[in-house]
Amino acid sequence: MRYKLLTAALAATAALQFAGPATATDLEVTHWWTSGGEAAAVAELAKAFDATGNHWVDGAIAGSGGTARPIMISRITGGDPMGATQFNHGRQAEELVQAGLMRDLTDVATKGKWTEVVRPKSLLDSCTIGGKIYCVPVNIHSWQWLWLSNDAFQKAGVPVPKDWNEYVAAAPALEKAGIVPLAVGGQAWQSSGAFDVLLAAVGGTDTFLKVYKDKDAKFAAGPEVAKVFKAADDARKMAKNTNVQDWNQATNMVITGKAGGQIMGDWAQGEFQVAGKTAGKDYTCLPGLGLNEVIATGGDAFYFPVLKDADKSKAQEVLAETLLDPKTQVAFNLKKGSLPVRGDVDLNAANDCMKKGLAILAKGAVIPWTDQLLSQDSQKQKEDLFSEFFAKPEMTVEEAQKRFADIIATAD
Amino acid sequence: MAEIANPSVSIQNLSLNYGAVSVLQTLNLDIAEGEFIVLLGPSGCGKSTLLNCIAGLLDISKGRIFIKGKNVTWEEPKDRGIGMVFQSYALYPQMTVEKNLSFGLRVAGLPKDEIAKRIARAAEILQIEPLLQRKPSALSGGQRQRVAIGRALVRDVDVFLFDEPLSNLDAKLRSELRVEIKLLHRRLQNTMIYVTHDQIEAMTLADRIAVMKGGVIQQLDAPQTIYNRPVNRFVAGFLGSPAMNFIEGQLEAGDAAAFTADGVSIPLDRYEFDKDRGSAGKPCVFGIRPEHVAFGDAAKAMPFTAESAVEIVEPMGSDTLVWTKLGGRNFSFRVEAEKTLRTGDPIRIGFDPARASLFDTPSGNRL
Amino acid sequence: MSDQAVSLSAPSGAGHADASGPSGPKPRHIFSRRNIFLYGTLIVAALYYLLPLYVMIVTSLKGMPEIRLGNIFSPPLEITFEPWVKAWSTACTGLNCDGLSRGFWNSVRITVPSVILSIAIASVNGYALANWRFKGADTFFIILIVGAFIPYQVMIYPIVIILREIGLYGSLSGLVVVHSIFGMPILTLLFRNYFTSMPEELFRAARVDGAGFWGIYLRIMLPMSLPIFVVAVILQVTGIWNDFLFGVVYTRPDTYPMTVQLNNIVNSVQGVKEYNVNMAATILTGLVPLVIYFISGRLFVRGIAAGAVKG
Amino acid sequence: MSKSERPSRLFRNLNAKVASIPMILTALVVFVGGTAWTVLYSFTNSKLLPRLNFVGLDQYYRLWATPRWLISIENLLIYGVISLVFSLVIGFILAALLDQKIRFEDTFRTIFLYPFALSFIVTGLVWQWLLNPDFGIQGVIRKLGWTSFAFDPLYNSSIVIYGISIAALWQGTGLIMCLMLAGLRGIDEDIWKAARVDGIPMWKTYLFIIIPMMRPVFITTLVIIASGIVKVYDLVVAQTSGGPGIASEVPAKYVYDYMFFAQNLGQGFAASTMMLLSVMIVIVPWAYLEFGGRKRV
Repeated sequence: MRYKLLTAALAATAALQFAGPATATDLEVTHWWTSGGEAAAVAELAKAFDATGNHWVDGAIAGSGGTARPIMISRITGGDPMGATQFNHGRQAEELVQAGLMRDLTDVATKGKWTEVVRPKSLLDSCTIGGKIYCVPVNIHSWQWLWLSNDAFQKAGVPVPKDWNEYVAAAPALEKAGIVPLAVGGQAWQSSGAFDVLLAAVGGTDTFLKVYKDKDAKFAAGPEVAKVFKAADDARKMAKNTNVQDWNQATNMVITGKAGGQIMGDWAQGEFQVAGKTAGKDYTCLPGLGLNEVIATGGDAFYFPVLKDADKSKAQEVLAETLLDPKTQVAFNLKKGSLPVRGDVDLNAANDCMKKGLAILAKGAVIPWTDQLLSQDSQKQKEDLFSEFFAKPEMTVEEAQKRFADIIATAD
Repeated sequence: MAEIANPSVSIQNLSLNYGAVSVLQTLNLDIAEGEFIVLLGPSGCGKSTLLNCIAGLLDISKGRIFIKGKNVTWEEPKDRGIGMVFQSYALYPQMTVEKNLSFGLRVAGLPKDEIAKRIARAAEILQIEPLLQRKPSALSGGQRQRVAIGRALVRDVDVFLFDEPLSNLDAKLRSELRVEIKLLHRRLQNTMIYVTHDQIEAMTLADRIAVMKGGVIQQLDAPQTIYNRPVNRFVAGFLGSPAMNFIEGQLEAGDAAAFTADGVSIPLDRYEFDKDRGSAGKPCVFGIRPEHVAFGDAAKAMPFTAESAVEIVEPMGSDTLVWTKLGGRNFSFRVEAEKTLRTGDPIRIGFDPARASLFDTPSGNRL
Repeated sequence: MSDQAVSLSAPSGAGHADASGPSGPKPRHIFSRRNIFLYGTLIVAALYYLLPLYVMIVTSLKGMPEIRLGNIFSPPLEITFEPWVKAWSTACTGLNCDGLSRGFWNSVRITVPSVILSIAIASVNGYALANWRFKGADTFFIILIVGAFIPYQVMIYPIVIILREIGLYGSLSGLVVVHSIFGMPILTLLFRNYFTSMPEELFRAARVDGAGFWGIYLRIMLPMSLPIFVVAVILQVTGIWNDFLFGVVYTRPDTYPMTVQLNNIVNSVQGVKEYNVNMAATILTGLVPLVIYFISGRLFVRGIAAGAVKG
Repeated sequence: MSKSERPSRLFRNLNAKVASIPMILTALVVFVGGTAWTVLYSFTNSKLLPRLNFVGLDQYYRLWATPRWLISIENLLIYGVISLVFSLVIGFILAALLDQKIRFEDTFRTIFLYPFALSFIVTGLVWQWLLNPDFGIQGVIRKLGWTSFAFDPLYNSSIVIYGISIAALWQGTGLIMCLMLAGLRGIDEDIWKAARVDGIPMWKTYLFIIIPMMRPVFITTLVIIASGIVKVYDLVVAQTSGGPGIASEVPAKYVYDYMFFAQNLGQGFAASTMMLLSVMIVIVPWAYLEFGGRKRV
């Protein structure tokens, strides 16, 4: 142990002393990917970056974006920026860009012909502010998946459902077998996200857009959305016995057959993979809850704060290129369970579910996601509402819908 | 009050206020070189406050303080040429006696041999040589106070300030140390200002006593004067144990001035009035000390005699205090310890009004 | 006194009757109602306080299968130290798999200077407030006390700006300054109370002896303040060692204190939550303050009794 | 004479003033400055970065219309009352028991005090676990045969705040006990003797004589408990993350969440201003009475 510490200390000193040469530059990258599948995916990025002769200094901050983001923002505004940082692309980093704290990557993008390779185009659009490109999208994440445990349904003696409605119908059987029908983790973003998925799946693409893109409060209070709230009410009843907080614990309930299913993004797939489960055999995935097969083009992106150090700035460029390298894209996304942002990569290794996603993507059944449509502020209000709704059976559907419409009315 | 030509300590128009509360009021006090002054008064009278002002431990609101002719009003305590002894000894607990004594000298940066010389002298004077290497916690109360005095001694200063130095000691030690302080004063011939609420200390030690009340000096005089001719009722009552007897009444009209109260009439022809005797019927208080009251046969010779009965007998050892009634008031007097009196015994008492004090009732001032 | 009693009662012979009455020391019953109530209450309370520690220790010594099956209060069937090893040296956060070991030394590097600086500042403050009051001093003190009620979260942004302006952002010194700032209110209160409770005559004697502000502080007050310094050290070590918010916001990953790594390990759920590793990591993180408490608990109470609580 | 002018006010007591510079800077720059900054920006619509786009009281209107804020306030009140009352009562009772010249005092005291050495994060995690209905206390008791036993405060919206209080008391009462014990030790033995001779029952002595005499201890204790109450955050995050739903949200968490999760600094600042305001209303007059009096010069 002591030896290990000593070497670490030596290495640190060495790094300090020889940070000069352009060949090997340490670049600190902060992110909040710390779950099993996520960490494995980050390792791929680090490996690729280290292969360029630079060094990836990992700045993982556990506990989701909420813990990590203030740290990142504080450091950038505090004058101690990291080399690169993860953000959900979309509106989160807008202001940092406007304040001139983020690096313009247009040159790198032009060199790498990003506009041609990145698909769908909307991804790069969210990175573009004032005609300049400020971030590197690394994956496409879609929320609209229902993950079902084949074991659980077998145990309950009902066939694995093919869409949400069948699933709701099967819930009593699951319950009888001592299985929690639907796993929804206690964290607020999970219940909120589940509702958004229901809105897109049960309500349909138009409903979804009308509410979140057009922010039509009257519509949000109307009968179309009421239907969605009815579905959310079902979900709430099905989920009432989930006693976990983290999303991957909820996923784990599905993996182990303690829960029938979970509405969660495609990142859940990484967990199934780490657990050695096979899509189709052990579990089933239903994009768009089997009702409306669409995929949202949310996802993660890396931003590069403006740095004074020339070597580090150069290393940033290298990292930006590396992130979009086809090989890196494949390796990373396979581990992460998300879809690559390049259309020109070979994804034969992709599994069943991923292929479904790719097919939908190819069809162009793509919708923008709430990250792009709503400010974090409105998102948070929505999270508060749905977290309360899911936890409080006394809250009526009508009351929830009214409050939802209020949020939409003031949303930006 | 006699002007002192070259006062050692001179306080001029000193006032101290805490917000609206006035603690010391336009106070003047001149202390002669080598004089032993005692500030006497009940707690809260401002005597310790005055001492702390002289020491420079309190900032004053108005006025000036001179020590040895130098205006020290704004000087730091260390620069005033004073040494101070505190009631709680205030020895530094973590230092040995020697270090306690030398602390101030070390702070001042005196050479080592000079420090050693002074400590040796102080230790010799106070007979604390064997204690030098001890910590204060290993000393008795009397020893501690000696060390505290020693700490003032080594400073080699002109003015010593004592802040109730004996109050924390038991009666026996107190009287011992009292004598020692007196001897110390005789030997050193320094100016000493001594705060106490104990009248015995004041009477025995002082060249002059300043009796204080409410931030004002009531009377400043030699102990005997203060004892025998108190300027007001407060001073009269505060000094003397057992306390002076007071009888409330009024001045009698008529040619032979007399004091009457509740069936008693005391002739005042032998009384030395301070000022104008005032009008007849003036309400006033007659005071006589218990030791000035004669009893039995001796009473017959007195200008004033009265018959009464014994109420309570308090044997004090050296003498006995007897309580009776005079003019409707409790009245005490001293008799020799050998006299055996019992409650109810009829007695005759008498005194010479020349030794009494008469005070104006509304103002309390001496008549 | 007793002789008198004997001589009074002896002639009448009534003393014999008294012989059967109470005599000698009052008998004490170990199982008196008072004792049963007293120790009973204490033991019940002790159980409440010990239960979580017991569960933590027991769980940290179990393997995962046993945890999943068994009950949390049962002692481990098979004792394993693997969770401890893992927590200390191999648990992962993202790509870093060196457990808490790195954070331990970071915490030491953060805690030691922070404790020293914050106590130095607060003790001087307390001393100035108790013995050298100047106009306005009370106002500043009241601001400090009110400051003790400000949630730290509110201050994150202003502190970022202040640290940025003085060029300490992201450095260890910056964090030390932050800890000193937020430790100041309560510590200043403690020191002020302590110094106020010291005999004022001591302070006056030292002034007559010619010692100034620093002379009295260093040579008279400090040597007498051991008890309160013990209290301050204990409070600060605990507070700073356990700090999470400042540690995570004002440092970089390579200087993260142990608590941040604990959070990372505990929240980096990789598949199933490894409760045994979490518990081991939790105990390891709490070990330093715990040891300090176990060693100096007695001094702690004495220190508080020595004046910290006197108004 | 030697000095003809009174020395300037500013330079009197100069060393003390120099020594107090860190305190003065902290008080003025950090606490007053930071607070003023926060209040100023609470009137803006700052999102991710602070900007001076004033929107008047909009943030405050929104704040008081937000159910989560109202729940937070309510929770803080409940939590505050419970913490205050039970910390003082339990702390005092334990201290009084330990003060009975008992055996193993050191052991008991250490047992009561050790949780204070642990952070709120640790406390939250442990109690989250102990109160987990599946394998915590409820689960164990059910396994023992009492299957209807229900004790799941962390998963029951209506009592979750009490579940948090249990953990908070576990962590905090030890220190309070220590303070109280120290206070009790500072009471003159003669008081006890007098009460015993007068035949006053022990509980009455405590209630009417000892406790009033311990006023300074109670004040220090109150400052410590109350500042902890207002700031409660880590514990809630570690134990429930505000859940179930938003049933255990607290104001400090609202502030943090809106500043950093929702990236609505203006809203976060408005909430923190409300917190500060209520703290000030209570604390400032009291602090002036308590500490402002010139007890010494």
